[in-house]
Amino acid sequence: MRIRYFAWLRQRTGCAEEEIPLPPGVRRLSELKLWLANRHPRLGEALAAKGVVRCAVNQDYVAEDIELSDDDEVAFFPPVTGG
Amino acid sequence: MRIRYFAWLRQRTGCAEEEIPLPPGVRRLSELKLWLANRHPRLGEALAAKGVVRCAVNQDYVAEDIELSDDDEVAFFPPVTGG
Amino acid sequence: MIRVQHEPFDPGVELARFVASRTDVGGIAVFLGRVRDRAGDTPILAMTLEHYPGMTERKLAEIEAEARRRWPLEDTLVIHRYGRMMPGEPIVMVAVASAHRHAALEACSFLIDWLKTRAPFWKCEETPQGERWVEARTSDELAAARWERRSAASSGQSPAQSSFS
Amino acid sequence: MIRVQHEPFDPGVELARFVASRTDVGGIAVFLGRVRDRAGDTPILAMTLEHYPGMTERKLAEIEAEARRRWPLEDTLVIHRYGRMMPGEPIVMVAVASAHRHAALEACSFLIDWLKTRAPFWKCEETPQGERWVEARTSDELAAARWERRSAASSGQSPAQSSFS
Repeated sequence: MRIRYFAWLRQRTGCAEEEIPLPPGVRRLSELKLWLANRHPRLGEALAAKGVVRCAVNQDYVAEDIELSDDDEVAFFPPVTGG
Repeated sequence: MRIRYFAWLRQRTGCAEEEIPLPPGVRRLSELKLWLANRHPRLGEALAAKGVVRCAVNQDYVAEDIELSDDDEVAFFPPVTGG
Repeated sequence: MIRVQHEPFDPGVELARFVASRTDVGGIAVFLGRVRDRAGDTPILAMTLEHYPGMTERKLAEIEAEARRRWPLEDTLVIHRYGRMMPGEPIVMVAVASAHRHAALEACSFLIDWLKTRAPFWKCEETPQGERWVEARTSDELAAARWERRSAASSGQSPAQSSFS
Repeated sequence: MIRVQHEPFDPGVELARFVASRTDVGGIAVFLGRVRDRAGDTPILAMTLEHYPGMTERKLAEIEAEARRRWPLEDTLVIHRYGRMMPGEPIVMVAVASAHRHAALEACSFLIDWLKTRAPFWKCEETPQGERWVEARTSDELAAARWERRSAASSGQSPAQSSFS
Protein backbone atom coordinates (compact mmCIF):
# COMPACT_ATOMS: atom_id res chain seq x y z
CA MET A 1 0.00 0.00 0.00
CA ARG A 2 0.99 3.60 -0.38
CA ILE A 3 1.15 5.96 2.61
CA ARG A 4 1.39 9.72 2.04
CA TYR A 5 2.12 12.57 4.42
CA PHE A 6 1.48 16.26 3.85
CA ALA A 7 2.45 19.61 5.35
CA TRP A 8 4.00 19.41 8.81
CA LEU A 9 3.19 15.71 9.16
CA ARG A 10 5.60 15.12 6.27
CA GLN A 11 8.23 16.94 8.30
CA ARG A 12 7.54 14.61 11.25
CA THR A 13 7.91 11.39 9.27
CA GLY A 14 10.79 12.74 7.20
CA CYS A 15 9.20 11.38 4.03
CA ALA A 16 6.39 12.45 1.72
CA GLU A 17 5.35 8.89 0.95
CA GLU A 18 6.26 5.27 1.48
CA GLU A 19 5.27 2.04 -0.22
CA ILE A 20 4.71 -0.80 2.26
CA PRO A 21 2.86 -4.09 2.15
CA LEU A 22 -0.21 -4.12 4.42
CA PRO A 23 1.60 -4.91 7.70
CA PRO A 24 0.89 -8.26 9.40
CA GLY A 25 -1.98 -7.97 11.85
CA VAL A 26 -3.19 -4.73 10.28
CA ARG A 27 -6.63 -4.90 8.72
CA ARG A 28 -8.29 -1.65 9.78
CA LEU A 29 -7.33 2.01 9.65
CA SER A 30 -7.03 2.21 13.44
CA GLU A 31 -4.55 -0.66 13.34
CA LEU A 32 -2.54 1.00 10.58
CA LYS A 33 -2.37 4.19 12.65
CA LEU A 34 -0.98 2.27 15.63
CA TRP A 35 1.55 0.55 13.40
CA LEU A 36 2.64 3.88 11.85
CA ALA A 37 2.78 5.56 15.27
CA ASN A 38 5.31 2.95 16.26
CA ARG A 39 7.31 3.42 13.04
CA HIS A 40 7.25 7.26 13.28
CA PRO A 41 6.99 8.29 16.95
CA ARG A 42 6.58 12.01 16.11
CA LEU A 43 3.70 11.12 13.77
CA GLY A 44 2.33 9.00 16.60
CA GLU A 45 2.17 12.04 18.89
CA ALA A 46 0.08 13.90 16.34
CA LEU A 47 -2.17 10.89 15.71
CA ALA A 48 -2.75 10.57 19.46
CA ALA A 49 -3.98 14.17 19.77
CA LYS A 50 -7.63 14.76 19.03
CA GLY A 51 -8.63 16.51 15.79
CA VAL A 52 -5.06 17.22 14.70
CA VAL A 53 -4.69 14.72 11.86
CA ARG A 54 -7.06 14.16 8.94
CA CYS A 55 -7.04 10.94 6.97
CA ALA A 56 -7.94 10.13 3.38
CA VAL A 57 -8.15 6.66 1.85
CA ASN A 58 -7.95 6.55 -1.93
CA GLN A 59 -8.27 10.33 -1.98
CA ASP A 60 -11.50 10.53 -0.02
CA TYR A 61 -11.83 11.74 3.54
CA VAL A 62 -12.34 8.90 5.99
CA ALA A 63 -13.50 9.45 9.55
CA GLU A 64 -14.57 5.87 10.30
CA ASP A 65 -12.35 2.91 11.12
CA ILE A 66 -12.67 1.28 7.71
CA GLU A 67 -11.05 -1.94 6.50
CA LEU A 68 -7.96 -1.53 4.35
CA SER A 69 -6.55 -3.52 1.45
CA ASP A 70 -3.05 -3.81 0.07
CA ASP A 71 -3.67 -1.54 -2.91
CA ASP A 72 -5.08 1.37 -0.90
CA GLU A 73 -3.53 4.82 -0.85
CA VAL A 74 -3.75 6.21 2.68
CA ALA A 75 -2.89 9.85 3.38
CA PHE A 76 -2.38 11.74 6.64
CA PHE A 77 -2.42 15.50 6.87
CA PRO A 78 -3.40 18.44 9.10
CA PRO A 79 -6.70 20.29 8.58
CA VAL A 80 -6.57 22.01 5.20
CA THR A 81 -5.78 25.72 4.86
CA GLY A 82 -6.19 26.53 1.17
CA GLY A 83 -8.29 29.18 -0.51
CA MET B 1 -39.53 75.40 -8.75
CA ARG B 2 -38.38 72.61 -10.97
CA ILE B 3 -40.50 69.50 -11.51
CA ARG B 4 -38.95 66.41 -13.11
CA TYR B 5 -40.52 63.23 -14.45
CA PHE B 6 -38.78 59.97 -15.24
CA ALA B 7 -39.44 56.71 -17.10
CA TRP B 8 -43.09 56.12 -17.98
CA LEU B 9 -44.25 59.07 -15.88
CA ARG B 10 -42.37 61.29 -18.30
CA GLN B 11 -44.37 59.71 -21.09
CA ARG B 12 -47.58 60.52 -19.23
CA THR B 13 -46.77 64.21 -18.72
CA GLY B 14 -45.20 64.59 -22.16
CA CYS B 15 -42.25 66.44 -20.66
CA ALA B 16 -39.11 65.51 -18.74
CA GLU B 17 -39.17 68.67 -16.65
CA GLU B 18 -40.91 71.95 -16.16
CA GLU B 19 -40.05 75.16 -14.35
CA ILE B 20 -42.99 76.64 -12.49
CA PRO B 21 -43.39 79.08 -9.64
CA LEU B 22 -44.73 77.46 -6.49
CA PRO B 23 -48.45 77.54 -7.42
CA PRO B 24 -50.79 79.71 -5.37
CA GLY B 25 -52.26 77.78 -2.43
CA VAL B 26 -49.58 75.07 -2.66
CA ARG B 27 -47.35 74.80 0.39
CA ARG B 28 -46.97 71.07 0.93
CA LEU B 29 -46.03 68.12 -1.27
CA SER B 30 -49.56 66.70 -1.11
CA GLU B 31 -50.90 70.00 -2.41
CA LEU B 32 -48.38 70.05 -5.25
CA LYS B 33 -49.41 66.53 -6.23
CA LEU B 34 -53.07 67.61 -6.43
CA TRP B 35 -52.13 70.63 -8.49
CA LEU B 36 -50.00 68.50 -10.88
CA ALA B 37 -52.74 65.84 -11.11
CA ASN B 38 -55.00 68.55 -12.40
CA ARG B 39 -52.41 69.83 -14.86
CA HIS B 40 -51.50 66.29 -16.13
CA PRO B 41 -54.53 64.01 -15.73
CA ARG B 42 -52.60 60.87 -16.75
CA LEU B 43 -49.97 61.67 -14.11
CA GLY B 44 -52.86 62.15 -11.70
CA GLU B 45 -54.06 58.59 -12.30
CA ALA B 46 -50.63 57.26 -11.36
CA LEU B 47 -50.35 59.54 -8.31
CA ALA B 48 -53.77 58.33 -7.13
CA ALA B 49 -52.74 54.65 -7.20
CA LYS B 50 -50.96 53.36 -4.11
CA GLY B 51 -47.21 52.63 -4.28
CA VAL B 52 -46.88 53.40 -7.98
CA VAL B 53 -45.07 56.73 -7.86
CA ARG B 54 -41.96 57.60 -5.89
CA CYS B 55 -41.06 61.16 -5.05
CA ALA B 56 -37.75 62.91 -4.43
CA VAL B 57 -37.29 66.49 -3.23
CA ASN B 58 -33.88 67.98 -3.89
CA GLN B 59 -32.66 64.53 -4.92
CA ASP B 60 -33.59 62.75 -1.73
CA TYR B 61 -36.47 60.33 -1.35
CA VAL B 62 -39.41 61.83 0.45
CA ALA B 63 -42.28 59.78 1.82
CA GLU B 64 -43.73 62.40 4.18
CA ASP B 65 -45.87 65.37 3.29
CA ILE B 66 -43.12 67.96 3.65
CA GLU B 67 -43.33 71.70 3.12
CA LEU B 68 -42.00 72.99 -0.21
CA SER B 69 -40.26 76.18 -1.22
CA ASP B 70 -39.94 77.90 -4.56
CA ASP B 71 -36.37 76.77 -5.20
CA ASP B 72 -37.03 73.07 -4.64
CA GLU B 73 -36.47 70.40 -7.27
CA VAL B 74 -39.27 67.85 -7.05
CA ALA B 75 -39.08 64.59 -9.01
CA PHE B 76 -41.68 61.91 -9.68
CA PHE B 77 -40.80 58.46 -10.95
CA PRO B 78 -41.77 54.78 -10.74
CA PRO B 79 -39.92 52.39 -8.40
CA VAL B 80 -36.34 52.08 -9.60
CA THR B 81 -35.14 49.12 -11.68
CA GLY B 82 -31.41 49.57 -12.13
CA GLY B 83 -28.57 47.20 -11.37
CA MET C 1 -15.17 54.96 -6.11
CA ILE C 2 -18.42 55.66 -7.96
CA ARG C 3 -18.62 55.91 -11.74
CA VAL C 4 -21.85 56.63 -13.61
CA GLN C 5 -21.20 56.56 -17.31
CA HIS C 6 -22.70 56.02 -20.72
CA GLU C 7 -19.64 54.34 -22.25
CA PRO C 8 -19.26 50.56 -22.10
CA PHE C 9 -16.60 49.23 -19.74
CA ASP C 10 -14.46 46.12 -19.84
CA PRO C 11 -14.95 44.08 -16.64
CA GLY C 12 -11.59 42.35 -17.06
CA VAL C 13 -9.74 45.64 -17.37
CA GLU C 14 -11.66 47.11 -14.43
CA LEU C 15 -10.91 44.09 -12.23
CA ALA C 16 -7.22 44.13 -13.21
CA ARG C 17 -7.02 47.84 -12.33
CA PHE C 18 -8.87 47.32 -9.04
CA VAL C 19 -6.59 44.42 -8.12
CA ALA C 20 -3.45 46.36 -9.06
CA SER C 21 -4.40 49.34 -6.91
CA ARG C 22 -3.79 47.39 -3.68
CA THR C 23 -1.31 44.58 -3.16
CA ASP C 24 -2.00 44.31 0.56
CA VAL C 25 -5.56 43.05 0.36
CA GLY C 26 -6.57 39.41 0.75
CA GLY C 27 -10.04 39.09 -0.67
CA ILE C 28 -11.84 40.74 -3.56
CA ALA C 29 -15.48 40.11 -4.37
CA VAL C 30 -17.07 41.24 -7.60
CA PHE C 31 -20.57 41.29 -8.98
CA LEU C 32 -21.14 42.00 -12.64
CA GLY C 33 -24.63 42.54 -14.06
CA ARG C 34 -25.21 42.37 -17.79
CA VAL C 35 -28.04 42.84 -20.25
CA ARG C 36 -29.75 39.50 -20.77
CA ASP C 37 -30.92 38.44 -24.21
CA ARG C 38 -34.33 37.42 -22.92
CA ALA C 39 -36.77 38.05 -20.13
CA GLY C 40 -38.68 34.84 -19.60
CA ASP C 41 -39.85 33.88 -23.09
CA THR C 42 -39.45 37.35 -24.58
CA PRO C 43 -36.33 38.16 -26.61
CA ILE C 44 -34.65 41.37 -25.53
CA LEU C 45 -33.20 43.23 -28.50
CA ALA C 46 -31.74 46.11 -26.51
CA MET C 47 -32.08 47.86 -23.18
CA THR C 48 -32.09 51.54 -22.32
CA LEU C 49 -31.32 52.73 -18.83
CA GLU C 50 -32.70 56.11 -17.89
CA HIS C 51 -31.37 57.73 -14.75
CA TYR C 52 -31.63 60.86 -12.63
CA PRO C 53 -28.28 62.64 -13.06
CA GLY C 54 -27.07 64.03 -9.78
CA MET C 55 -29.36 61.99 -7.58
CA THR C 56 -27.83 58.78 -8.98
CA GLU C 57 -24.31 59.75 -7.96
CA ARG C 58 -25.56 60.95 -4.59
CA LYS C 59 -27.44 57.74 -3.81
CA LEU C 60 -24.60 55.52 -4.97
CA ALA C 61 -22.16 57.45 -2.78
CA GLU C 62 -24.51 57.04 0.20
CA ILE C 63 -24.81 53.30 -0.39
CA GLU C 64 -21.05 52.95 -0.75
CA ALA C 65 -20.51 54.90 2.48
CA GLU C 66 -23.03 52.69 4.27
CA ALA C 67 -21.18 49.56 3.11
CA ARG C 68 -17.92 50.99 4.42
CA ARG C 69 -19.60 51.73 7.75
CA ARG C 70 -20.87 48.18 8.08
CA TRP C 71 -17.85 46.15 6.96
CA PRO C 72 -14.09 46.58 7.25
CA LEU C 73 -13.46 47.33 3.57
CA GLU C 74 -10.19 48.37 2.02
CA ASP C 75 -11.61 49.58 -1.25
CA THR C 76 -14.88 49.69 -3.20
CA LEU C 77 -15.79 50.35 -6.81
CA VAL C 78 -19.25 50.83 -8.30
CA ILE C 79 -19.64 51.37 -12.04
CA HIS C 80 -23.15 51.83 -13.42
CA ARG C 81 -24.00 52.64 -17.02
CA TYR C 82 -26.95 54.50 -18.50
CA GLY C 83 -28.24 54.83 -22.05
CA ARG C 84 -28.86 52.15 -24.66
CA MET C 85 -27.02 48.85 -24.53
CA MET C 86 -27.16 45.45 -26.20
CA PRO C 87 -27.51 41.95 -24.73
CA GLY C 88 -24.27 40.75 -23.20
CA GLU C 89 -23.05 44.26 -22.43
CA PRO C 90 -22.21 45.02 -18.81
CA ILE C 91 -24.62 47.33 -16.98
CA VAL C 92 -23.17 47.39 -13.50
CA MET C 93 -20.04 46.24 -11.72
CA VAL C 94 -19.45 46.22 -7.98
CA ALA C 95 -16.02 45.33 -6.60
CA VAL C 96 -15.10 45.15 -2.92
CA ALA C 97 -11.72 44.51 -1.33
CA SER C 98 -11.36 43.38 2.25
CA ALA C 99 -9.00 41.41 4.42
CA HIS C 100 -12.00 39.23 5.28
CA ARG C 101 -13.70 37.28 2.55
CA HIS C 102 -17.14 37.26 4.11
CA ALA C 103 -16.99 41.01 4.54
CA ALA C 104 -16.09 41.35 0.84
CA LEU C 105 -18.82 38.98 -0.34
CA GLU C 106 -21.51 40.36 1.94
CA ALA C 107 -20.69 43.97 1.16
CA CYS C 108 -20.83 43.11 -2.54
CA SER C 109 -24.26 41.56 -2.07
CA PHE C 110 -25.42 44.52 0.03
CA LEU C 111 -24.21 47.05 -2.54
CA ILE C 112 -26.03 45.42 -5.42
CA ASP C 113 -29.20 44.87 -3.35
CA TRP C 114 -29.42 48.48 -2.20
CA LEU C 115 -28.33 49.89 -5.53
CA LYS C 116 -31.18 47.98 -7.19
CA THR C 117 -33.80 49.50 -4.91
CA ARG C 118 -32.36 52.96 -4.17
CA ALA C 119 -30.34 54.23 -7.12
CA PRO C 120 -32.64 56.09 -9.55
CA PHE C 121 -32.30 54.01 -12.71
CA TRP C 122 -35.13 52.73 -14.90
CA LYS C 123 -34.82 49.98 -17.46
CA CYS C 124 -36.74 50.08 -20.72
CA GLU C 125 -36.57 46.87 -22.78
CA GLU C 126 -36.87 46.68 -26.56
CA THR C 127 -38.72 43.52 -27.52
CA PRO C 128 -40.09 42.33 -30.88
CA GLN C 129 -43.46 43.66 -29.61
CA GLY C 130 -42.08 47.10 -28.86
CA GLU C 131 -40.68 48.92 -25.85
CA ARG C 132 -41.69 48.30 -22.27
CA TRP C 133 -40.59 49.59 -18.91
CA VAL C 134 -39.28 46.93 -16.55
CA GLU C 135 -41.37 46.66 -13.40
CA ALA C 136 -39.77 46.70 -9.98
CA ARG C 137 -39.75 43.26 -8.37
CA THR C 138 -40.90 42.43 -4.88
CA SER C 139 -37.98 40.00 -4.60
CA ASP C 140 -35.57 42.94 -4.98
CA GLU C 141 -37.39 44.83 -2.22
CA LEU C 142 -37.17 41.80 0.05
CA ALA C 143 -33.50 41.30 -0.74
CA ALA C 144 -32.79 44.94 0.11
CA ALA C 145 -34.85 44.71 3.29
CA ARG C 146 -32.58 41.93 4.57
CA TRP C 147 -29.98 44.63 5.16
CA GLU C 148 -32.19 47.01 7.13
CA ARG C 149 -30.95 47.42 10.65
CA ARG C 150 -33.50 45.67 12.75
CA SER C 151 -33.06 47.30 16.12
CA ALA C 152 -30.54 48.77 18.49
CA ALA C 153 -30.14 45.26 19.89
CA SER C 154 -28.23 44.18 16.80
CA SER C 155 -25.49 46.59 17.93
CA GLY C 156 -24.41 47.80 14.55
CA GLN C 157 -24.09 44.41 12.93
CA SER C 158 -26.01 43.45 9.84
CA PRO C 159 -28.30 40.45 10.20
CA ALA C 160 -26.17 38.39 7.85
CA GLN C 161 -22.94 39.42 9.52
CA SER C 162 -24.09 38.30 12.92
CA SER C 163 -24.75 34.79 11.59
CA PHE C 164 -21.08 34.32 10.79
CA SER C 165 -19.58 34.01 14.25
CA MET D 1 -14.29 24.29 -14.89
CA ILE D 2 -11.55 23.40 -12.41
CA ARG D 3 -7.94 24.46 -12.84
CA VAL D 4 -5.20 23.54 -10.37
CA GLN D 5 -1.96 25.10 -11.48
CA HIS D 6 1.41 26.35 -10.37
CA GLU D 7 1.58 29.27 -12.84
CA PRO D 8 0.26 32.69 -11.85
CA PHE D 9 -2.96 33.79 -13.48
CA ASP D 10 -4.30 37.22 -14.37
CA PRO D 11 -7.70 37.77 -12.73
CA GLY D 12 -8.67 40.42 -15.29
CA VAL D 13 -7.90 38.13 -18.21
CA GLU D 14 -9.72 35.24 -16.55
CA LEU D 15 -12.80 37.36 -15.85
CA ALA D 16 -12.83 38.72 -19.42
CA ARG D 17 -12.62 35.18 -20.78
CA PHE D 18 -15.34 33.95 -18.43
CA VAL D 19 -17.60 36.85 -19.38
CA ALA D 20 -16.97 36.36 -23.11
CA SER D 21 -17.87 32.68 -22.99
CA ARG D 22 -21.57 33.46 -22.42
CA THR D 23 -23.50 36.49 -23.62
CA ASP D 24 -26.85 35.20 -22.36
CA VAL D 25 -26.10 35.35 -18.66
CA GLY D 26 -27.25 38.16 -16.39
CA GLY D 27 -25.14 37.96 -13.26
CA ILE D 28 -21.55 37.00 -12.58
CA ALA D 29 -20.06 36.80 -9.10
CA VAL D 30 -16.35 36.49 -8.50
CA PHE D 31 -14.18 35.93 -5.47
CA LEU D 32 -10.45 36.42 -5.70
CA GLY D 33 -8.11 35.42 -2.88
CA ARG D 34 -4.56 36.75 -2.81
CA VAL D 35 -1.45 36.38 -0.70
CA ARG D 36 -1.50 39.05 1.99
CA ASP D 37 1.67 40.87 2.96
CA ARG D 38 1.05 40.33 6.65
CA ALA D 39 -0.73 38.06 9.07
CA GLY D 40 -1.68 40.18 12.05
CA ASP D 41 1.57 41.94 12.97
CA THR D 42 3.83 39.49 11.18
CA PRO D 43 5.17 40.40 7.72
CA ILE D 44 4.68 37.63 5.18
CA LEU D 45 7.60 37.44 2.77
CA ALA D 46 6.20 34.59 0.68
CA MET D 47 3.69 31.77 0.86
CA THR D 48 3.96 28.19 -0.33
CA LEU D 49 0.87 26.11 -0.97
CA GLU D 50 1.33 22.38 -0.78
CA HIS D 51 -1.46 20.22 -2.14
CA TYR D 52 -2.44 16.60 -2.70
CA PRO D 53 -2.40 16.13 -6.48
CA GLY D 54 -5.33 14.07 -7.64
CA MET D 55 -7.37 14.47 -4.48
CA THR D 56 -7.36 18.25 -4.95
CA GLU D 57 -8.93 18.07 -8.41
CA ARG D 58 -11.38 15.44 -7.21
CA LYS D 59 -12.55 17.49 -4.22
CA LEU D 60 -12.82 20.70 -6.21
CA ALA D 61 -14.91 18.90 -8.84
CA GLU D 62 -17.19 17.54 -6.10
CA ILE D 63 -17.64 20.98 -4.57
CA GLU D 64 -18.34 22.51 -7.98
CA ALA D 65 -20.91 19.78 -8.72
CA GLU D 66 -22.58 20.40 -5.36
CA ALA D 67 -22.86 24.13 -6.11
CA ARG D 68 -24.47 23.34 -9.45
CA ARG D 69 -26.93 21.02 -7.71
CA ARG D 70 -27.92 23.70 -5.21
CA TRP D 71 -28.22 26.76 -7.44
CA PRO D 72 -29.30 27.35 -11.03
CA LEU D 73 -25.85 28.16 -12.40
CA GLU D 74 -24.95 28.72 -16.03
CA ASP D 75 -21.21 28.39 -15.59
CA THR D 76 -18.57 28.03 -12.89
CA LEU D 77 -14.81 28.46 -12.79
CA VAL D 78 -12.42 27.57 -9.97
CA ILE D 79 -8.70 28.30 -10.33
CA HIS D 80 -6.41 27.38 -7.44
CA ARG D 81 -2.66 27.67 -7.45
CA TYR D 82 -0.02 25.69 -5.61
CA GLY D 83 3.68 26.28 -5.03
CA ARG D 84 5.48 29.39 -3.87
CA MET D 85 3.97 32.83 -4.39
CA MET D 86 4.58 36.39 -3.28
CA PRO D 87 2.32 38.92 -1.50
CA GLY D 88 -0.26 40.37 -3.86
CA GLU D 89 -0.27 37.32 -6.13
CA PRO D 90 -3.62 35.62 -6.65
CA ILE D 91 -4.05 32.21 -5.00
CA VAL D 92 -7.61 31.34 -5.86
CA MET D 93 -10.37 32.64 -8.10
CA VAL D 94 -13.98 31.49 -8.10
CA ALA D 95 -16.38 32.78 -10.77
CA VAL D 96 -20.05 31.91 -11.04
CA ALA D 97 -22.56 32.89 -13.72
CA SER D 98 -26.28 32.73 -13.15
CA ALA D 99 -29.47 34.41 -14.32
CA HIS D 100 -30.11 35.18 -10.65
CA ARG D 101 -27.72 37.41 -8.78
CA HIS D 102 -28.29 35.87 -5.36
CA ALA D 103 -27.66 32.42 -6.79
CA ALA D 104 -24.38 33.67 -8.24
CA LEU D 105 -23.27 35.43 -5.05
CA GLU D 106 -24.32 32.63 -2.73
CA ALA D 107 -22.76 29.92 -4.86
CA CYS D 108 -19.55 31.95 -4.96
CA SER D 109 -19.58 32.19 -1.16
CA PHE D 110 -20.37 28.48 -0.85
CA LEU D 111 -17.58 27.47 -3.23
CA ILE D 112 -14.93 29.42 -1.36
CA ASP D 113 -16.20 28.27 2.05
CA TRP D 114 -16.17 24.59 1.13
CA LEU D 115 -12.97 24.82 -0.82
CA LYS D 116 -11.27 26.28 2.24
CA THR D 117 -12.28 23.37 4.45
CA ARG D 118 -12.34 20.45 1.98
CA ALA D 119 -9.76 20.94 -0.76
CA PRO D 120 -6.40 19.48 0.36
CA PHE D 121 -4.16 22.54 0.34
CA TRP D 122 -1.81 23.64 3.10
CA LYS D 123 -0.30 27.07 3.42
CA CYS D 124 3.23 27.60 4.70
CA GLU D 125 4.19 31.21 5.39
CA GLU D 126 7.69 32.64 5.20
CA THR D 127 8.16 35.24 7.90
CA PRO D 128 11.26 37.10 9.13
CA GLN D 129 11.31 34.51 11.96
CA GLY D 130 11.25 31.57 9.57
CA GLU D 131 8.65 29.28 8.05
CA ARG D 132 5.41 28.30 9.69
CA TRP D 133 2.40 26.28 8.68
CA VAL D 134 -0.87 28.19 8.76
CA GLU D 135 -3.34 26.71 11.22
CA ALA D 136 -6.89 25.93 10.23
CA ARG D 137 -9.37 28.44 11.64
CA THR D 138 -12.54 27.64 13.51
CA SER D 139 -14.23 30.53 11.72
CA ASP D 140 -13.65 28.75 8.39
CA GLU D 141 -15.20 25.58 9.79
CA LEU D 142 -18.22 27.53 10.98
CA ALA D 143 -18.55 29.30 7.66
CA ALA D 144 -18.48 25.96 5.84
CA ALA D 145 -20.97 24.46 8.27
CA ARG D 146 -23.53 27.12 7.34
CA TRP D 147 -23.94 25.26 4.06
CA GLU D 148 -24.49 21.81 5.56
CA ARG D 149 -27.95 20.54 4.81
CA ARG D 150 -29.68 20.56 8.14
CA SER D 151 -32.39 17.97 7.70
CA ALA D 152 -34.86 16.51 5.22
CA ALA D 153 -37.26 19.24 6.37
CA SER D 154 -35.19 21.88 4.60
CA SER D 155 -36.26 20.22 1.32
CA GLY D 156 -33.05 20.59 -0.55
CA GLN D 157 -32.53 24.27 0.12
CA SER D 158 -29.45 25.66 1.73
CA PRO D 159 -30.04 27.63 4.93
CA ALA D 160 -29.02 30.88 3.27
CA GLN D 161 -31.08 30.21 0.18
CA SER D 162 -34.22 29.75 2.20
CA SER D 163 -33.78 33.18 3.76
CA PHE D 164 -34.17 34.88 0.40
CA SER D 165 -37.87 34.45 -0.30
